[in-house]
Amino acid sequence: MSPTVKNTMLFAIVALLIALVGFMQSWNSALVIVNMGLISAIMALGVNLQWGFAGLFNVGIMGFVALGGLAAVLVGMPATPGAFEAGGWTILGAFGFAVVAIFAVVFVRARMAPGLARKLVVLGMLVAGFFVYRALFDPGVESVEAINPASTGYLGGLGFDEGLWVTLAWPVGGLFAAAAAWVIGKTALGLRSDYLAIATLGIAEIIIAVLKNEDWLSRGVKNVIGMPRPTPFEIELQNDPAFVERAAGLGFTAVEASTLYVKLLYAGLFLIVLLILLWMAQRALNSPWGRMMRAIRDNEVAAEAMGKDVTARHLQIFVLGSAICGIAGAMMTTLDGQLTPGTYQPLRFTFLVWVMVIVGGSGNNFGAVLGGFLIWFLWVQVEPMGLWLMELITSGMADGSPLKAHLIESAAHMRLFTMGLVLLLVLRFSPRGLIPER
Amino acid sequence: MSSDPYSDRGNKDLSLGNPKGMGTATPVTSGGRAAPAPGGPFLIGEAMTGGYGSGPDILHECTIAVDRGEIAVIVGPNGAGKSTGMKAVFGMLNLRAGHVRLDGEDITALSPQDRVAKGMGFVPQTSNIFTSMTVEENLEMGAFIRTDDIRPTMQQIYDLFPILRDKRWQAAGELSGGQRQQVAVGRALMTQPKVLMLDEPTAGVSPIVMDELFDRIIEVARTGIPILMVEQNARQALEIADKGYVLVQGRNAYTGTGKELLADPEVRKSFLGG
Amino acid sequence: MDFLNAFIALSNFVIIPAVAYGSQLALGALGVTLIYGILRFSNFAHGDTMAFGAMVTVLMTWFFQAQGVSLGPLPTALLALPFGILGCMLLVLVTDRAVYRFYRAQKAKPVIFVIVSLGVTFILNGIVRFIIGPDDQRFLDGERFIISARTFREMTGLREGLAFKTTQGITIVTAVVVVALLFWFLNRTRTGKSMRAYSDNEDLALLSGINPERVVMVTWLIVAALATTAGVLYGLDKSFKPFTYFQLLLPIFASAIVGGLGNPLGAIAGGFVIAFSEVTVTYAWKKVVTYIVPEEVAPSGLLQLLSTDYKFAVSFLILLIVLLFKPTGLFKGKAV
Amino acid sequence: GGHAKEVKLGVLIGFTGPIESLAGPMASGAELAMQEATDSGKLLDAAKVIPMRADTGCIDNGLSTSNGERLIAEGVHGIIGGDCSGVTGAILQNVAIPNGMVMISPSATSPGLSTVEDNDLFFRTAPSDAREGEVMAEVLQDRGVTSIALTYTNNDYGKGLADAIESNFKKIGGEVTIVAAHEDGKADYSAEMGALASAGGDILVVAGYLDQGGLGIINAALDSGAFETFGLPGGMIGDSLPANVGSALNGSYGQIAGSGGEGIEKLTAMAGDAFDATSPYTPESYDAAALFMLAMQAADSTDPAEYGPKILEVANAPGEKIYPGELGKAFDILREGGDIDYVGASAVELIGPGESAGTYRLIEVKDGENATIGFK
Amino acid sequence: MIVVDDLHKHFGGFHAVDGASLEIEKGMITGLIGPNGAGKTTLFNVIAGVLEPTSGRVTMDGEDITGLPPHTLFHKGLLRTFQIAHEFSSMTCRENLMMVPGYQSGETLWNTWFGRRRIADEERALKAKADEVLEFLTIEHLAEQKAGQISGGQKKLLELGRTMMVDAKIVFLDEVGAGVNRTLLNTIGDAIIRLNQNRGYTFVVIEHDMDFIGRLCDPVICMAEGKVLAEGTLDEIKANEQVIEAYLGTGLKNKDKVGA
Ligand SMILES: Nc1ncnc2c1ncn2[C@@H]1O[C@H](COP(=O)(O)OP(=O)(O)OP(=O)(O)O)[C@@H](O)[C@H]1O
Ligand SMILES: Nc1ncnc2c1ncn2[C@@H]1O[C@H](COP(=O)(O)OP(=O)(O)OP(=O)(O)O)[C@@H](O)[C@H]1O
Ligand SMILES: CC(C)C[C@H](N)C(=O)O
Ligand SMILES: [Mg+2]
Ligand SMILES: [Mg+2]
Repeated sequence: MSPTVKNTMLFAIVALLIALVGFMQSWNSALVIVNMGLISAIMALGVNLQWGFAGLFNVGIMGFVALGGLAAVLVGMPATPGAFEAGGWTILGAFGFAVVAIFAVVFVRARMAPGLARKLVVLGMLVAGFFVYRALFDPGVESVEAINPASTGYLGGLGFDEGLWVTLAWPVGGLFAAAAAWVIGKTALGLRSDYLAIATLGIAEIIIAVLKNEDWLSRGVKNVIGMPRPTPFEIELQNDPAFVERAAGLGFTAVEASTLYVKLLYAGLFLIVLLILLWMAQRALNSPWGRMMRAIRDNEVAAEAMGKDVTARHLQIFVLGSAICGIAGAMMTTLDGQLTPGTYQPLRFTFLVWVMVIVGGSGNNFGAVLGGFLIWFLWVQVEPMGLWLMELITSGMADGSPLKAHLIESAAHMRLFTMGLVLLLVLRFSPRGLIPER
Repeated sequence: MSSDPYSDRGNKDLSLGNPKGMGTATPVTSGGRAAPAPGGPFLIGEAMTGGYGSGPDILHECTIAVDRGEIAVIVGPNGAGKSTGMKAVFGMLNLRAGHVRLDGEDITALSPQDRVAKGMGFVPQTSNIFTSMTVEENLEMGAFIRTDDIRPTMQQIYDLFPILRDKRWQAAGELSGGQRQQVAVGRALMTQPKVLMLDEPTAGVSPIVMDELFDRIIEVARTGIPILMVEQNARQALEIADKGYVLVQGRNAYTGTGKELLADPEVRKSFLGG
Repeated sequence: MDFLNAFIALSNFVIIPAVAYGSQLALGALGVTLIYGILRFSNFAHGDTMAFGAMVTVLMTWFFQAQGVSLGPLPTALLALPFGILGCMLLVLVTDRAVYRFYRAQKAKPVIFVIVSLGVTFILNGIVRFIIGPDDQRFLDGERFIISARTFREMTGLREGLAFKTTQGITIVTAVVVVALLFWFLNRTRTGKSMRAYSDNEDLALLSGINPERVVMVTWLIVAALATTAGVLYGLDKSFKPFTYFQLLLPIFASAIVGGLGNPLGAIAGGFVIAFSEVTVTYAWKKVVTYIVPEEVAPSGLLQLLSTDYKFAVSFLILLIVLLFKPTGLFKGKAV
Repeated sequence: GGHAKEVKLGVLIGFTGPIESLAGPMASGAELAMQEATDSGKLLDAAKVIPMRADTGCIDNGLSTSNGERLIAEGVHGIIGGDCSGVTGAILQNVAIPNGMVMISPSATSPGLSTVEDNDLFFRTAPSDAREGEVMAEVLQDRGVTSIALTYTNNDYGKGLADAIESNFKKIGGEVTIVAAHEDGKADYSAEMGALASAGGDILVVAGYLDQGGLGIINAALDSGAFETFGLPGGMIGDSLPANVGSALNGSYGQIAGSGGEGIEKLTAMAGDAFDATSPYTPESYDAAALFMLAMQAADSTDPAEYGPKILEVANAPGEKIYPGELGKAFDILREGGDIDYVGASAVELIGPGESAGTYRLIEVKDGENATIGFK
Repeated sequence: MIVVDDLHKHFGGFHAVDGASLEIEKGMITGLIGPNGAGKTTLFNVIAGVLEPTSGRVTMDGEDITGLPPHTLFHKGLLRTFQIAHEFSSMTCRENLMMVPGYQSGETLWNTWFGRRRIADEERALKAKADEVLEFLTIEHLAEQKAGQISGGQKKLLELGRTMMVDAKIVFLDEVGAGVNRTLLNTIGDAIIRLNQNRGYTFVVIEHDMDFIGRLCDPVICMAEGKVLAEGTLDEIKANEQVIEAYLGTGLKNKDKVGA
C-alpha cells in the first residue's frame, strides 16, 4: 500500500468514526467532536512545528492556549463602565512606571563601572522600584475589582462583539502567545530537552497563576462568561420565522436546525484557519527552510558551523509554534463562550496535545492533524466505551453482587484507563506514529 | 554553544532520537545454540551475505578468517563493507547466508552478548567509548566479565598509553580524538579476550602512539591471541600482518599475506595510495 | 526582643516543614532521576507508581491492623512497606515486559517512551482507583508526634510551639540513607557502574558483556522500592489519595531537574530548593519580625513578599533562574 | 399529552478530577430519587426513570460540552448538573440553552451564576455563596469571634465564598487578618500555613473542599499548632473530615446548606449502607432529581419547555410539604391537581432566578462527629 | 590572514591551549601537527567560535574575530570540518550538501509561501553543484542515502564535501584523512592543492599522516601541551629533537617479531 493511500485511509477511518457518532448518537455530538478536533489539530500543528521540525521540547502549550483565551476576553468583552476611570489608568500608569524603571536600571547598569557599588545601586533601584510599583498598582487594582465584583470587577475589553469581528480575537491571541514566546525564547531557549521542557512547563504555570489571581484583568477564577461569538445564537434562529420555515422545509425541527447550523458555521471558520495554517506549514517544511530546520534538529553544532544562526531559528520557530497554539486557544475560548482559568490543566492542554502529535506522527503535518482528530475523538468517546467495557465484563455477574456494583461504579475511571489502553495499542502497532515522518 | 565540541550527539538531545548507542543493525537475538563444526581457523566468517535491517545486501559471500597468534588486516576503499564485515562476525547483523565459527564451533546463531562471553573482544569504529564515564571506569567496563584481579592489566594499559594515566579521573567524552581512540583500544585489551577485533584502532592517533600500538598488537598476537583488524593506515598495518584481505563492494577482492599484498602493484595503486 | 521565640516560630513554620517536604520530593525525584539516568526517559507514570506501591502498603497495613499487629510508637505501615515494595516491583516488571520492552527493542525515541509512560499513567490511574477508590484513606497509627507544639510549649515555657512529627523524622532519615546508598551503589558497585555504562552507550555495553535486560530489571526494581517508600512516607505524612500522587509529579520533576537529571545528589538538592522556595518566598514575616524588633516599631502589615497565590509560580520562577545560570541543573545533570 | 414510558435524566458531574470523591454519592443520591419514582409507579404513566451518567471532569469545558451533547443525543429529558461552577456555565451556554434543555445543578454555588442569562432553563438546589457569607459572618459573631484568618480554594466557588465571608464579617466589625488562596490537590500546604499562622487570628476559616486542599490545610494547621479551631463552610462539612482529622477537630464549627434534620435524616435512612447521604451535595442531588420528576408530573409532560416553568411551583409553598421517600405521595397529589411544597433533603426553597434560598444547618464537631446544633 | 595572539583555553584547571601564538599566511596550506591532546582541535574550536577563549585574541585580516559565533564566521568565509564527523544523520547526503550555502532565498519563510519560482531555480543550481561534489568524492551513489547510514570514512568525505559547496576564504580541516582510504586521500590532497591554487583558498590542515602533510603543507606548525613547539618546513620539523620525542617516535620496536 502506498503511503498516500494509507494516509487517505487513515483520515477516512477517523471521518468514519465521527460519522458513526453522528448516526448512532447525534450529528450535534459529531459536530462538537469535529469542532474541538479542528482546534486540537491546530494545536497539534503548532507543537509539531516546534518539536517535529526543530526538536524543541515545549511543554508549556497550556500557557499559550490560555493567553489566546485572554485575548478573546480582551478583544470581545465590552469595557466595564467606569473601570478605567476608577483605576484602569492607574494600573496602566503603574505598568508605564515599571517599564521606565527597568530602562533606568539598564541605563544605570550600562553607565556604571562593574563592581560592588553597581550591584548595590542596581539592587537598590530594583527593590525601590518594586515597592513604588506596588504602591501605584495595588490601589488601582483594588478600585477596579471593587466595581460589582460578582459580575464584573475587571477592566473589560475592546468590545468587538459584532459578527465576524469577534474572530479578530484569534490573530490577537496568536500575537499574545507570540509575544510571550519571544520573551521566553530569549531567556530559556539555551536549555536543552527536558530542561527546556520543565522551564516551559513552569512558565505556563506562571501564566495560569497570573490569569487565576489577577482579577482586574480577566476576573481571575471568577471566570468570564457570556462571551460574544461570531455566529448567531441558536435562540435567535429559533425565534426567526424564516429560519424555522427553511428548517422545516429540510425536515428539521427548529432546535435541531439551529444547533447544527451554528456548529457548522464554527466548523467552517475553524476549517479555514486550519487549512491556511496547514498550507503554510507544508510549504515551509518542503523548502530549503524546512531542510535547514531539519539540519539544525539533527546536529546543532554542525548547522552552526555551516552558517546557520541556530539561536535565531529556534526563536523563530518557537514563536511561530506558540502563536499557532495561541490562535487555537482564542478559537477555543470563543467556542466555549467563556474563559475559565481553573480549567487549564497540563494534562488536558499540554500532554494531550503531545499525545496527538506523537500518535499522529511527529515531523509530519498531516500526522499532527490526524492525531488531533483521533485523540480528541477518543478523549470524548472512550467514556461510553469504558462503560460498555464494564457492562460487558459484568454482564455475567449476578445482579446486586457487590463486585458488579463496584465495577459499574468505577466505570467513570475507566475513561482514563481505556484512553491509556488505546494509546498503548496505537503506539504498539505504529511506534513512529500513524503517519510517520518520511 | 556546546561546551563539548566532541559531542557527536548533534542536537544534544536524546529525545531527538540520536542513534548514539542505538545502532540500526538488528543484532542476532539471544538464545541461539552453538554447535561444534570441526576444523578450520580459530575465527572465521565464511561466505557471509547480509546487510542492515531489511536494506540491500552489503556483504556478498565475504570470507574473513584469522588463526591463533596471527594478525589479519582488512583493507579496502571507504564503504567497502569492512566495518560491516566485522559487525557480521560479531553478530551485530543478521546474516542471510554464511557462517561464523569460533574455535571450531558454529556461533552464527549466538547474540553479541554470548560471543563476548565466549571471549571475543571488539572495538567498533565509532562511538566506542562511554563518554560520560571516567577513563578508569571505561577500562573497568572493558573487564566487566572478568572475575580475576584486573589491576595488573590496567597498569599495563596505563604504561602503554601514559596519557591515560594522567586523565584517569576525567570523563572520556572530554578527551581529544586520539586520546579517545586510546581509551577504546585500552577497553578492549582489558577484556583479555580470546580473540580481538579492532576497527581502525589507529584512526587519529599520533605516529608515536601508533607505533606503540602496533608494537603492542604484535606482542598480544604473539601470545597466541588472534587479532582481526580493519586499517586505513594500510601500509603500516600490512607490514605487520600475517594475513591481508582486500574488500571491495562487500566481496573479497584480494587475499594474501601482508607482504604479498604490499608487493602487488595493483593493490598498492588502488587501495594503499601508491 | 525575643530571638528565641522568633527562631522557634521560623523553625516551626518554615524550616521543619520545608525540610520534610523537601525530603519527600527528593525521594520521589530519586526515582525519576534514576529512570532518566539509566533508561533515558522522563517517566510520567512515576506518580502513579508511587500511588500503586502505597496502595498495596495501605491494604497490607489495614490487614496488620486488623490482626492487631503493631510497631508501638512507629506506624504499622513500616511493617507493611516490604510487601508494598514487592507488589510494586511486580507491577513495574510486568509493565516493563508488556510495554516498555517492545519500544526498547524498536530503539524508539525517548519521546515515544514519554508518551507511552503517559499511557501507563492512565492505566495505573484506573487500576488504583478501581481497587481502592478515589477517596482519602487513613492508615497512619502509632505516635503522631516526636514532639508536639503543645508539649514543646509546656516543656520550655516559650510562647511559640515547635512540632516535629514522627513521619517527618522518618522521611528525613530515610531520604538521607537512601541517597547515600544509591550514590554508593551507582558509583562504586559493579552493577551500578554497568547501569551507568548501559545508559551511556547501549551497544558498547553489550560489547562489554553487560546484559541489558538485567540492567533494566535492576533499575526497575530499585525504582519500585524508591517509589513505594516515597509514596508511603508521603501518604503517612499527609494522606493517601490517588489524585494527589499525580499532582505530586510536577514538583517531583521540578526537583529532579533543578538538581540535574540523572544525579542522585541533585535530586536531594532539587527537592530542598523547590520545597524551600515554595515555603519561604510567600512567608509572612510579621510574626518573626514582631518578636525581634522593639514593640514600638512592630509591623502592622503582614510583611509578605508575594501572596501565597503565587507560591507555585514562585518556585517555578526560582527553578527558571537556577536553570538560566546552570542549564543542566545544580549538579550538572544529563542533557541527553 | 402522550409521553414515553421512559424518562431519562442525565447525571452530568465530575466523576473524575478534583471532586471525584464527591461525585459518587452525589450520583447515587440522584439515582435514589429516580429509583424511588420508578418504584412508586406513579410518575406519569408509571414511567421508568433511567439515569444516564456522564463525566465533566469538574474542570474540563470541552469534555463537559461533548458529554452534554451526548446526553442530549441519547434523548435525556433533563440534566442534573453540572457540578463545579465553571463547567456548569459552559454546559449551560453550549448545550442547555441551544437545545432548550432544563438543567438543575445540585452543587454549582458561584454567585456569578445567579445573574447569568439562562432563558429560564437553569436552576440549582444549592444556594449561592453570597448567602453563605452572610450566614457564616453571623455565626462567627454569635460565637464572639473578633478576628479570623481566611483561606479559600482557588476557584470561583472558593473565591466567591471567601469574598462574601470577608465583606460580611468586616461589615459587622470583625477583623480578617489574611485572605490566602490554596490550590487543591497539591502535595504540601506548609507555605500557606506559614503565612496564615504568621497573620494569626482567633480561628481559621477554611473555604475549601473537605477531601481536597481543605483537609490538607487543617492537617497542616493542627500539626504545627498554628490554629486549633476552624470555621467550616459547606464545602468542608462531611463525615470524612472528622474521620480523617480525628479528635483534634472537636470544637470546630460551621454550616452547610440544609434545614430541618427531618429531610436529611430520612434520606440517610433511605440510603442505608449503599452510600453516604450526608456527603456534600448528595441531598441536593437527590432533590435535583426529585424536582425534575415532580415538575414533569405537574406539567404532565417530559418536554423541558412544558415542565420547566413548573419547577418553581413544585419547589415552593403553598402546598403540602414533601420529604425524601414521599415522592409517590407527591405524584399522587400532583396528578390530582393539588399543590406541593417540596422540602426534600436540603430544605429546597427556590428564590429569585431559581436557586436555593439557603437555609443553613449549623454544625459543630463533637466527639469526632458532625452534630447539628441549630439552623439559620 | 589569521593571527592568533597568546591564546589560552582552560577547562577547569587544565590548560588545553596554553598561550599559543601563530600566524596563518594567506594563500598557504599550513599543516598543524602535534601529539594527541596537544590542543590542536581545541585551537580550531576557539578560532571557529565554538569555544570561548579564556584569554587571548584572534584576528582575521586585521579584524578582531575573537568569540564571534560560528555562523557569523561562516559568512566571513571561515569554514571548518570536524574531527569526529558531524553529519546531519537523518538527511540524505545530497541534502547534507545542499543545506550548506548561506543566504538561500528559500530559507526565508516568506519566500517559501510566495517565492516558489525563485526557490525552484536556486534549488536546481544547488542540486547540480551538490551532485558534482558527490561525484568528486566518489560517493555519488549515496546521494539519496541517509547520512546516518554511511560508513565512517564516507562521513569524513561528506564532511569535506560541505566545505566545497561555497566559496570559502579559509578552511580548517581537522583530520579529514583519518579513516579515509589512502588512495582516495591522495585525490583529496590533489583537490586541496587545486582549490588552493585556482581559487585562492587558504587551508589549515591537522593530520597525523606525515606523507599527506609532506605532500601538501608548507609551512608546518607543531604544537605540544597547548603551545607552539616548532614551526617551519616539514623537513625542518622532522629534524627537531623535541618533535621526534613527543610526536614522531622512532618506529616499531617489535618489528623483528613480524613473521611470515
Ligand atoms: N571539554 C573538555 N574538558 C576537559 N578537557 C578537555 C575538554 N576538551 C578537551 N580537553 C583536553 O584538552 C586537551 C587538548 O585536546 P584537543 O582535542 O585539542 O587535542 P588534539 O590536539 O586535537 O588531539 P588529537 O590529535 O588527539 O585530536 C586534551 O588533553 C583533552 O583531554
Ligand atoms: N547503519 C547502516 N545502515 C544502512 N547502510 C549502512 C549502514 N552503515 C553503513 N552502511 C552502508 O554499508 C556500506 C558498507 O559500510 P561499512 O561501514 O561497512 O564500510 P567500511 O568498509 O567500513 O568503510 P570505511 O572505511 O569508510 O569505514 C556502505 O555503503 C554504507 O553506505
Ligand atoms: C461540587 C462542588 C464542590 C462545587 C462547588 N460548589 C463549585 O461551585 O464549584
Ligand atoms: Mg568502517
Ligand atoms: Mg583533535
